[in-house]
Amino acid sequence: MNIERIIDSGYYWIDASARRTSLALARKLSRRNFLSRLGMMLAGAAALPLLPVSRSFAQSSVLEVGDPQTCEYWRYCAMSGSICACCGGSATACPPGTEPSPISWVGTCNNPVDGRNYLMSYNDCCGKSGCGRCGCHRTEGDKPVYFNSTSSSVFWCFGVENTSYHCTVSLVLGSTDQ
Amino acid sequence: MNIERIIDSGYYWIDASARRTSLALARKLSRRNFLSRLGMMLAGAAALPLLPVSRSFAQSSVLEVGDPQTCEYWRYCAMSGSICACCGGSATACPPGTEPSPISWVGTCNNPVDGRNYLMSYNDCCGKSGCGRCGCHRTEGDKPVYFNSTSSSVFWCFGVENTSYHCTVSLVLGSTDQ
Amino acid sequence: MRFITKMALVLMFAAPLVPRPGSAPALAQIPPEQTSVATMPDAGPNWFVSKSGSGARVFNAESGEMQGQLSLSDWTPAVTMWNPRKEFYAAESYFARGAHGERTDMVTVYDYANLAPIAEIIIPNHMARIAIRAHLALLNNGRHLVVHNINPGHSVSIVDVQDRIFVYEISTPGCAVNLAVAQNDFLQICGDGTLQLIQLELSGFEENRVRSPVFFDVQADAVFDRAARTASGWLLVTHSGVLFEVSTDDTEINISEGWNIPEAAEEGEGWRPGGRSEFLSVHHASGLAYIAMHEGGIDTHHDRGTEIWVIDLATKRLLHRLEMEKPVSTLIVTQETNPKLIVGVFEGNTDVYDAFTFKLERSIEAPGAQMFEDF
Amino acid sequence: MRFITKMALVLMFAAPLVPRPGSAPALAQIPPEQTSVATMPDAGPNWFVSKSGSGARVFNAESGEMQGQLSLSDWTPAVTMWNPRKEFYAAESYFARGAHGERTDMVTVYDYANLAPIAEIIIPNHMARIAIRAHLALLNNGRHLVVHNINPGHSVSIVDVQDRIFVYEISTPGCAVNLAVAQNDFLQICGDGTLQLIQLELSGFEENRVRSPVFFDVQADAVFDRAARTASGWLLVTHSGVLFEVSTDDTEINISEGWNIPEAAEEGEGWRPGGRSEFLSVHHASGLAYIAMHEGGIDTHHDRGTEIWVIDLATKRLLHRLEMEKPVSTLIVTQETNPKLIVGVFEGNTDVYDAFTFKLERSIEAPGAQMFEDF
Repeated sequence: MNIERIIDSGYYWIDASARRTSLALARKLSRRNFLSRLGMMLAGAAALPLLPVSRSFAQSSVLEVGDPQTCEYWRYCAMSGSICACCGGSATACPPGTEPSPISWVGTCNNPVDGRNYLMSYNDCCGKSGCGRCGCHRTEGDKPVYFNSTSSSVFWCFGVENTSYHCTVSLVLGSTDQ
Repeated sequence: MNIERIIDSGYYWIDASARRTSLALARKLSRRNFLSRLGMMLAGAAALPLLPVSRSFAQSSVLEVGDPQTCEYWRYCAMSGSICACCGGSATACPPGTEPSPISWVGTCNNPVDGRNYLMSYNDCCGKSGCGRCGCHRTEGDKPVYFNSTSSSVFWCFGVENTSYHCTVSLVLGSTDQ
Repeated sequence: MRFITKMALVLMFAAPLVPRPGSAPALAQIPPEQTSVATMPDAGPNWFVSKSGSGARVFNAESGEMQGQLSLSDWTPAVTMWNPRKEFYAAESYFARGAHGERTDMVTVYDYANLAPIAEIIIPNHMARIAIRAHLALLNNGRHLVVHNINPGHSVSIVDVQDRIFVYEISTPGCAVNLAVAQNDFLQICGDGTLQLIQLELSGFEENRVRSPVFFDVQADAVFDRAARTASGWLLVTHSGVLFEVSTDDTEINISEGWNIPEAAEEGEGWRPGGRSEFLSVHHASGLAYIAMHEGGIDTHHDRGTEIWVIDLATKRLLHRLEMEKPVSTLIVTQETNPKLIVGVFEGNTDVYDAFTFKLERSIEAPGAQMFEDF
Repeated sequence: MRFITKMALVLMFAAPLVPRPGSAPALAQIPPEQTSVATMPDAGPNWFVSKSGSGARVFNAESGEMQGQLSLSDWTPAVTMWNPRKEFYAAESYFARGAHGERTDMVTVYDYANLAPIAEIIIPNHMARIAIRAHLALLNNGRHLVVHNINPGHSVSIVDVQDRIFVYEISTPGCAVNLAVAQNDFLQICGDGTLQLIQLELSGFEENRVRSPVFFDVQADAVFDRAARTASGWLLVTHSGVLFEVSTDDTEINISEGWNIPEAAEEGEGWRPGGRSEFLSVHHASGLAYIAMHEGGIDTHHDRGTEIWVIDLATKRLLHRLEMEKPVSTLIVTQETNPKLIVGVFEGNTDVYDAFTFKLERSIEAPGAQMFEDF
């Protein structure tokens, strides 16, 4: 993981736009201890409580229907790229040998099963040449590149060993409804 | 030009197959003095008189009809690749910034204007990414790769600074009729 | 010396070339043709560059002929040129092993005669590797090249293409889309609904930074990250089709009143501008804007145009609707007195129209055409 | 430390995420999902590799699912594997700058679990960068990999993939198409109409070289540079459709009598085998050969098949003619008890047939499929 390198380089700016990305930035990628490193960086800054994700849950996962290998799948309302579920991964798992970018763009998708809106994180899986299958480009809530936290046009391979784009997964971060 | 490097490397074998290529190998590429270098190498070997091209001519060029930007053009009967005439060159000229391979495959094409057969040399122009226009694959007299002097499947970028394939020109070496 | 002996032997024993049994081996009568290498002729009217995924082809729109090609990285956002120096500049990004290995970002300088790389200027590996024209801006003095970075914050690398040197990287938080103005300045579009003017000193370092008032709302109706140069500045357009003309006067940013593309926007479904590449272009002298339009509602901003609308910026009138057989991938209008409208057809050829009569003049094979650049 | 301060500030001021006006910002009830990374499961029956221009995708033909991908150079002739070591090997060629800069040829070793490069073995920059399966031959001991060179004479680079070392380069004048036989030997097809057997010692150096008698005439009817492995050796076919089965017995080269593809060859126009990639494959256990066939005359050897003919090598009978909707780009039959016929459709998908019932089972999206490799 090269997040340290990025930060060390002094060229890593958190700005008005990236602010919105902080949520995704801070999401824990357990295998690389991203959160713990970020936590150290943020020590004393009371940042973690700002993560808009409750730590107490009744329901442990989202009920859903549909085929994660098709662009019409509900999670993909702001997807752009090759669907990792068609590339040896799944809706949430990167294919073998690729590395998920800890930083992502986000969208809000409506789940037809429960009718609720969910905050989605779209993480690029990086480090291999493009998968090239199941190309999917949906633009609900998509914004131009200058507003990149919700811009799917950006190659979101940051903070990874190898910045080649392979495919994209979509993660539910939480429900945005009451 | 890297022909010296190829030779110096000790990995350049003239074999039963390449023998037939010697003609093309020896053809003069004036801008790089290929012939003079080859001539020096062959000094005393009485090689030049073996070049099967007469030095006295009545006719100075071939009369021809047709569009050199189409695959049907008579010169392209054993062509394989992008036609250089579609890439900023001509039937005989490489496009700007590319380098013609001094070594080529050959074919024999019939010129509809005079009904004669001509020995053709197909030289790859090298050093840039593929031109990608006017793809043309004709296989008159084409042989498998183990017989590579007449095999169009080979990338004939040898003895050039940069071995990327860009496009192919076709040169009349002489008439094969009496 | 063993090699020479071997080769000489081979040549001595070489049978005359008999590619086909029955054809006589005698070769005579005409001199063997020689290969030559073309060099670029001086550019004529209506030349343009067609950038694809891994190269850029130079075409003459008058004849339809391809003139030559630049090899580019797979990740080049755009290519531009500076005619007085007869050079092309491209931001490139390479991996040592295709899709892995060490990454090297650079600005490559290509000469005109051979369209060949003559210099590499290494830049930080932060380049935004997306084909957006405004990710690359050669400032109007022809000296400073602005390369856009996303890492994932926004910044720009300033390169002095005359001295062939990387100057430095400037943070531009929340702002992207680099639009050259004045001599050594550029505008950016910012996520908070403003424009930002960055003025460089002669050395390329930042001298001044100015922010405009808020003039759009990125959530309600964002300004596209595609823009068109005009005679006096730049033309911007929002997702719903509101046009803004912007320019600068020293440190002042001028933003016109927004006005709707005539006959386009209605509530909900209607005609909207859009596409996934450069979909708008302006002929400076006549003030005509060419915009790819499609029918659709909100969030259809990446739908490819099914028509090209021709709008007179002076009178704000819709002059013509050019219907397309297949969707528009990208377009440009050349700046000649008799301009051509160059249209990249999605999964098709590149079509050349007379930009004033809208007559289709020719169709050019330009595989993978992604973006055009006027000569 | 300024960075941290800045970031903390940003986070403190961060407004809750409101991607769409009106949607409430509260996020609760479920834990945020985590990204994970898959690893390759153990290979099941009827898995295969589909090589394209710049990568190789692993598919399960039973389910149609893609399992993973290897990134390869644009110029990789083929990829192969050695199951006991759970490794893939590919001959690759890279330029430092895409299409220019320093060239580096190598054999890359990929692990099974991640399909990721774990070793590079540099070889001379003489690799024949054409997608011909027989340009790469892993010998049957699983140790020596033969990489074909054309420079422009023929040679092979021998690589010890176990010790990860380039052994040396052997000149093989006039001979190419490397076909593994015995434990550490390979056959080649030669332009003078013979086969050549090259036997290596355990170190990888050449121990013996044997030439067969002339059995075909390259001018009159050349043997294709595409071949199919059989239970006991290799199946060769000429442009006109004469089949030869070849094998070795220590230093002896056995070449069967040639026999015509049944019902195929006539004088002039008739059915002929052919294609521009691997167009023939043999199911070893059943002895069935699958050959792409087209109608055409002399010199149509690169025409793509419009039918696939199924021939019983034991009885020399044509068992079935499988008609194609679109031309065959490449094909392979898997070696399972219930084998699949995998057909790359020209400019289309990859179709999976039951190789015995010829029933089309599924169509898989495998862009640019150029060549298949059985697991």
